[in-house]
Amino acid sequence: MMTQPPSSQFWLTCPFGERATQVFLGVLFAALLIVTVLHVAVPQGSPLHVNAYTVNLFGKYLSYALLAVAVDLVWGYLGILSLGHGAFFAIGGYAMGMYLMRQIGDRGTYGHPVLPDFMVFLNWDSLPWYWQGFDMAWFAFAMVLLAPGLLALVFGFLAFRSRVTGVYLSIITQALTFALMLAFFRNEMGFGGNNGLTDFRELLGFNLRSNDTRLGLFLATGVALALGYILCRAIVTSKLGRVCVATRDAEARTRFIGYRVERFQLFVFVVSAMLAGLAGALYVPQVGIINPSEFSPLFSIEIVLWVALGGRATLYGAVIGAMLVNYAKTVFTGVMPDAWLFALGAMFVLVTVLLPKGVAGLLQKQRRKKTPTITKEATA
Amino acid sequence: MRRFLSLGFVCCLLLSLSLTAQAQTNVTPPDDKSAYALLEALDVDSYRDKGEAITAVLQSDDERARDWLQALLDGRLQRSDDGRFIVVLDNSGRNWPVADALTGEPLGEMSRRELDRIGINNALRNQLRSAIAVVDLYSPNVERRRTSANRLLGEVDGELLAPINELILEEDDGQVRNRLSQAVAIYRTEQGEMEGVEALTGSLHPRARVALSRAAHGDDPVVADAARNALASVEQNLKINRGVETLYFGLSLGSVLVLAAIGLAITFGVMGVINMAHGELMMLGAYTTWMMQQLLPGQPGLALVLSIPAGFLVAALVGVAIERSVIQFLKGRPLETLLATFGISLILQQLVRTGISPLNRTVITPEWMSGSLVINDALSLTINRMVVLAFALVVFAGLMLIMRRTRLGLEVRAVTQNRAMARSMGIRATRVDIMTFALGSGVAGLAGVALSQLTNVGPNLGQNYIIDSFMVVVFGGVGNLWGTLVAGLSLGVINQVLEPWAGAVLAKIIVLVFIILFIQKRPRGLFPQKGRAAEG
Amino acid sequence: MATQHNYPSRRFITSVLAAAVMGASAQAIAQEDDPIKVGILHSLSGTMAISESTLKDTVEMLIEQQNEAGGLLGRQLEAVVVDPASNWPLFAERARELLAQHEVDVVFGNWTSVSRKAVLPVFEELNGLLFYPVQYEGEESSENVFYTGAAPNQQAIPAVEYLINEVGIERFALVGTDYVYPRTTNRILEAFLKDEHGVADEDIMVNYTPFGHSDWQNIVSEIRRFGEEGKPTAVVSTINGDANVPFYRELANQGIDAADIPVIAFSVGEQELSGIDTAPLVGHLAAWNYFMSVDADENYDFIDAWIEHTGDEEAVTNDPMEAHYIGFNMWAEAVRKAGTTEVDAVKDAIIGVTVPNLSGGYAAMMPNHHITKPVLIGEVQDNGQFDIVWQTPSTVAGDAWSDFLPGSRDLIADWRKPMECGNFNVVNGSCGGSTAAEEAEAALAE
Amino acid sequence: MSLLQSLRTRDRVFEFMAPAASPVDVRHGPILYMEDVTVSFDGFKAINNLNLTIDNGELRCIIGPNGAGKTTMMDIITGKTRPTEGSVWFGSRHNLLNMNEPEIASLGIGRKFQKPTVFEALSVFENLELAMAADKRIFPTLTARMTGEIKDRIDEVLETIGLTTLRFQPAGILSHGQKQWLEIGMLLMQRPRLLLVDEPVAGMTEQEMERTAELLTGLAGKQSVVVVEHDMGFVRSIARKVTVLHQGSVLAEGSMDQVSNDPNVVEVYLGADDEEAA
Repeated sequence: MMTQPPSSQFWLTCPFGERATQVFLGVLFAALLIVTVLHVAVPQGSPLHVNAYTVNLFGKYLSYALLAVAVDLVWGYLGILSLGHGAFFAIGGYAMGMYLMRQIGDRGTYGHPVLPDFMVFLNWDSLPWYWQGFDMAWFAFAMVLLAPGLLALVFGFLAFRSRVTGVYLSIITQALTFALMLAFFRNEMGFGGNNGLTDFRELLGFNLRSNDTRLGLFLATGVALALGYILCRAIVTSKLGRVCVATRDAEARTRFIGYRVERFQLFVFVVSAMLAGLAGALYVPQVGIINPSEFSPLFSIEIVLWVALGGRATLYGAVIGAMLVNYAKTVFTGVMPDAWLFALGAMFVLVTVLLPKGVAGLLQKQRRKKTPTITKEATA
Repeated sequence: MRRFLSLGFVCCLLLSLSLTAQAQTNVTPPDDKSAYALLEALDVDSYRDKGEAITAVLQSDDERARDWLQALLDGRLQRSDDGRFIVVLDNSGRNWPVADALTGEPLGEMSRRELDRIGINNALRNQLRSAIAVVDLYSPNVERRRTSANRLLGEVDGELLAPINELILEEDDGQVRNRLSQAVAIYRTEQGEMEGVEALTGSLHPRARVALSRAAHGDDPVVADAARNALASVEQNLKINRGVETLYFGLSLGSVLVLAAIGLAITFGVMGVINMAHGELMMLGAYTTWMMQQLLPGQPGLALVLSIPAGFLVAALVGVAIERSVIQFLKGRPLETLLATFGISLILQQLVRTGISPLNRTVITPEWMSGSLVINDALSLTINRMVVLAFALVVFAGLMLIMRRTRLGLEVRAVTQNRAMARSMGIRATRVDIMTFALGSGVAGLAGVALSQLTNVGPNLGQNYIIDSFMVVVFGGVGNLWGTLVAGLSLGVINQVLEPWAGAVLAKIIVLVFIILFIQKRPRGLFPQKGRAAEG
Repeated sequence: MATQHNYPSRRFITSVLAAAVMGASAQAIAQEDDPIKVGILHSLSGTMAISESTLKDTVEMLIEQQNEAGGLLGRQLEAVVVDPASNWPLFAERARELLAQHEVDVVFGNWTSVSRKAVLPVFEELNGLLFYPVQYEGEESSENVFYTGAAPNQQAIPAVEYLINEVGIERFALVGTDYVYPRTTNRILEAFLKDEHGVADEDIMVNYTPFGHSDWQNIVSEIRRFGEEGKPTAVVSTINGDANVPFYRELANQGIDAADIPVIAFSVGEQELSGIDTAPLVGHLAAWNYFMSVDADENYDFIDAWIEHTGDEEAVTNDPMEAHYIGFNMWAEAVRKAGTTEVDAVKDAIIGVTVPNLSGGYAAMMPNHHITKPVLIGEVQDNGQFDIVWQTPSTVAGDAWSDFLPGSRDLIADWRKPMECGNFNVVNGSCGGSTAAEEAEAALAE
Repeated sequence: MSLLQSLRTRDRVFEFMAPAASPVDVRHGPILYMEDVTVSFDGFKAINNLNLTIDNGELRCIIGPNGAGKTTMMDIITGKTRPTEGSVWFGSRHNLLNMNEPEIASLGIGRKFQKPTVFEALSVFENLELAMAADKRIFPTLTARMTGEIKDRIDEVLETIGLTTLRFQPAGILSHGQKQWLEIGMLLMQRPRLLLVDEPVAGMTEQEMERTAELLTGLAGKQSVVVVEHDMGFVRSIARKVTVLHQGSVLAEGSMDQVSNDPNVVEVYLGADDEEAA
């Protein structure tokens, strides 16, 4: 899949050229290293020590960052504003959650050898068919990618084939995630209803309640983010990436020069959905619960906000956005519990009004003068 | 329902009634000692004893009896620390104005600490209601007679039969007469008498049906047959009523959706602004209603009417503020409007939480909007929803007029079609934007006013409707008011038709899936916008 | 050309991360001094703020009072408030922050079951103390959690017994929001009604609705027809929060009167009523372990203190607030007893602690970390208050594991040494789960 | 992707300097037939049983007042609009009515829009690269590499359209005329059998027009070209055969002189000319 590094003349679609990737990966791995060192090497109590809580927190941010990259891929480069990416994230999460539930085995409160607690307690006698196989790691991990991918494939096939565009597309993606949320809230669905899946113990034999596992998950998420980033990079800098941008800016024209736009859209949409699923799978063991609220339309909108805030159509911008917003959230809810929503809301308003190109826009102001990366609103 | 007019009770009742009849001629007011004893008997723990005490009060030919019973029923009959019996005149707040139960003279205010309420439970409540009903049968006031006649359906038993039959003969009000005779018929049917069944044939009243179904399982085969036929004869009729009811439910739900969405249809459809704060504008409308009711205590109706313009203004002004402060800087970037207004919605919500309270506010439903309109014994339509439905249609019609008939509407349409051209023809596009957004926001405010009569008035009010609103607008076709109307109403009906057999959750899911698939078929909604404006 | 743009970006990103690291660890060292830290974990924003924010104020008030009374062990108390924003993963994160960063000695918090489930592993891992003040579905007993709200046997079962014995109800509509508390409660009630009172299947109607359900027309008219079939009927409502207002409004408008079809609710208290025009609801019922209208001096003092604290004449008190009142005093008492705030010591000391409740009686902490409570049935009055029409002769001890669920019939919890087990199986005499598997099959076979 | 489609869209490996091979069968002369085509948008007939035949290698000019259906006609040929009735054949083998835009495009029909549409975020170079005839399925596109030949081919076209100096500028900053040229360039990259050119010289200076004229006439022969234009001067300068459309059907056909002397044409068209120019 990897293409050779695209020759330098294509900096237009990727404002920093390959250097952006190098810088980004450099910073990312540096950060992973710093945190690890500060956590492991620096003794407790020292002001520089990073405790497990913080590591865990960053792990969560990283999984959000991966999700943001996935959204930026479809929105920034393909011009599809998905207000339903939370759904793919959550499905990935549930796939992982189901595996973790099966790992609990008979250590649940009821000590049932096979059934998760909530099933015992709803009086189910056996596992529903769609829970089969999730006791096997390889199967569960495959599902983490396949389940969201399949959903995206079916949904995207219908939508793109019939050329649903702009706002209409956004709203039906929203309808999709909304419907899924309602469905997962139902206890009959067999996903634990509102309580979702929780009380996880082990992942691949590692105890989820040990700090080493947390560090491991944090690093794993970092690596996953790096790989996801490289993959998206490869896509957007390839000729296919340019076809995407072409589609974003002039769909009809792209058709008339012979590209089957709907297939390109479908391909990228599915890839993005799978990345989102992966992000979800990494998120769940770190926060220790997955419940239908991850399907909530407002969450999906928030993801888009991270991307917008970081800078649309620049992958590293998406990462910055996700990091910034969620870190701000953590700080605000801690220091100003009653007023943090004001701060968050104000942040969204100000950034959209003052920094139309997001934070990344700041980083490349001069170049902006010459390069209208986004000339036309995809949803206009 | 159990019989509350037990044999003994009714005997004394009739006695007391005849007495009160005489009492009109020569009144001998009982000394307050005996009256005090009557009331004292009420202040006991066991509800059975209370029941008997109530009977005793009825028997006493004391003309204050009805007032006492009424006060007891409302929980306003209380006892103060010094053992006096008190009628609380108004039990809102922490200190209550009170009057002496016996003399009726006002005793100023007392606090809850000094008072002991004489509690009753639902059983006693029923007994009291029946008792008062029987008393009221003799009341000169027709309304009281009617309510008590209604009350007596299925409550009649042997001892009441004779007096009621008499009353039927004396009664001059038709309604009361036929209610009473129905009540008698129900009793007869339950006794397994043929003429009872005949009299009830064709009646839709649930009590009548209960009586018939009991008779249908009775031992006399002839009567049982007749009863069965009687029940069967109304089946069809009931089905129709059921259908009408569901349709009405659907329309009223639809009307709510339309109200919530129509403002969006303007800001979103006409201006292309994706206003995530729309729900919060509705919330403001609802809070305005609450404010008005606080300003005009005791006149909820008037307050509600006044809050229609008020709600519109408040929301419209906030809308203008939003437009000026944020949206005008996002021309031609509809997506950014989504992001910015989402931020605004967060701010507005938290503003209400910290500024007013995170708790829901009480909005009172005025008399003329509560209860339901009785079409027949099996079908009655709730009035508040009827009002909302009408309101929605009026608002829609108003918007149509503005868009079609006024200068503003013309300019708005011009600007939507071709901004540059409109400008060059001297239309001040900015002004039009402000007006349009104000209009859309104001309508959201109106929706809020209406919603305050149906659901919570709280900080989350907006969030519960914003998604549905977008669905409706998109389903109807962006920029088309008719589309919004049809979409809202039809989605409402579909939902309510599905609900009985699919359940509330599934029904909603099915509707959403339906919308998704529908958009596949018609990528531009129910009524697609024509012309260049639709391209892109 | 591009190089000149790397530096700002690198500097920027690193600085962000650095800031993050600093910020996070700065909080960690900030707290190393005298006051006893009391964590408050209630949502102040989002959908649950409506219920939870008052609980935060309650705990703050209790802390103030304690400090005015000279604090605990000669140390002042200090509240550490965080906002989990009605977001379940955030609850876990915040809980971890309270315990790991702020190193609080005890936490009062949570409302929804899902949030409790989310924080449970955190409290068990970091060995914290959580006082959970809301009535819940039971089926749980954690070493680190103290359940000061009602278990099903302290609310649902007595309520239904009242309906049957005192009101003579024969038909039941079990209406609830579709989540675990109503589901479990209704399953317990169904089993109870059928086994203990021989209620027939067709006399039980069960209906679930989504959260915040606002259109009740169909369901209410269904209930109306269900009640029109001759037998005295009642609705047992486990409808949650926001959905109640439209539900009661619809009841009133469709003319369903408490005298015809009483509704008995398990999650509607004074606070919920304060959002409703109660005039049409007079006579509908609620089952709690405390009502604001309770006639006891402790209660009147509490109410006055509360009104003073909030500065709102209209402010109401409710059952979960009492639960926090009890929980807080129990914790304080246990700390005094143990002479330290050290978690394990407090855990041992608190079992058996008895403190006054607000209804003139006493509440004791049971070995299963549930407490004893009186069960009160109240009828709604037109002033938004409840009139207590019935109450259990004595207090009822909370039962973590319901006797009416096959999975938990033979489970008990006892955190005293030597047993120290949350799910001890009295049949096979081992800790760690029931013979649920067989039980479940057996139940299905029946 | 079904076997059939994959067969249809499969492209040959290109000899870049050679004319694009395409499966079109033109042994019987005409490359495009339109027979009795009618399109109506809710009642209004934009095209009213139109009959049109373009010979292989022909250069045809189509004129007509606004609303005559010129653009709609192009929409039909390129698959954007489906006619209510009639048939459209490309060569004698391909029925265009059951193909979509990309299929038609890859058959070798290129189109230039009335309003120049180029990919503004992409550089001039990239615009041409995307347009170039190549395997346009997903994975080939994903793994496509920039080879010397492709560069040369693109440079050659850049030369022809005189944008060599602007090759790495984003197309967004080009002037109107330059965009027109770029779009024509993109057509050349496609090496289509049939070019549909909608108002190529709108907003061009005199000499730009001349170069366009040369270009188009030069193309004719190996490729068939259909030009829709209002500018009579331009039409006269290139036209061999002219078709006049009016109210969705052919009003007259023939050499420029013939049609311009045709009384109907004079009546409906030339009168409108000035107002057209406005």
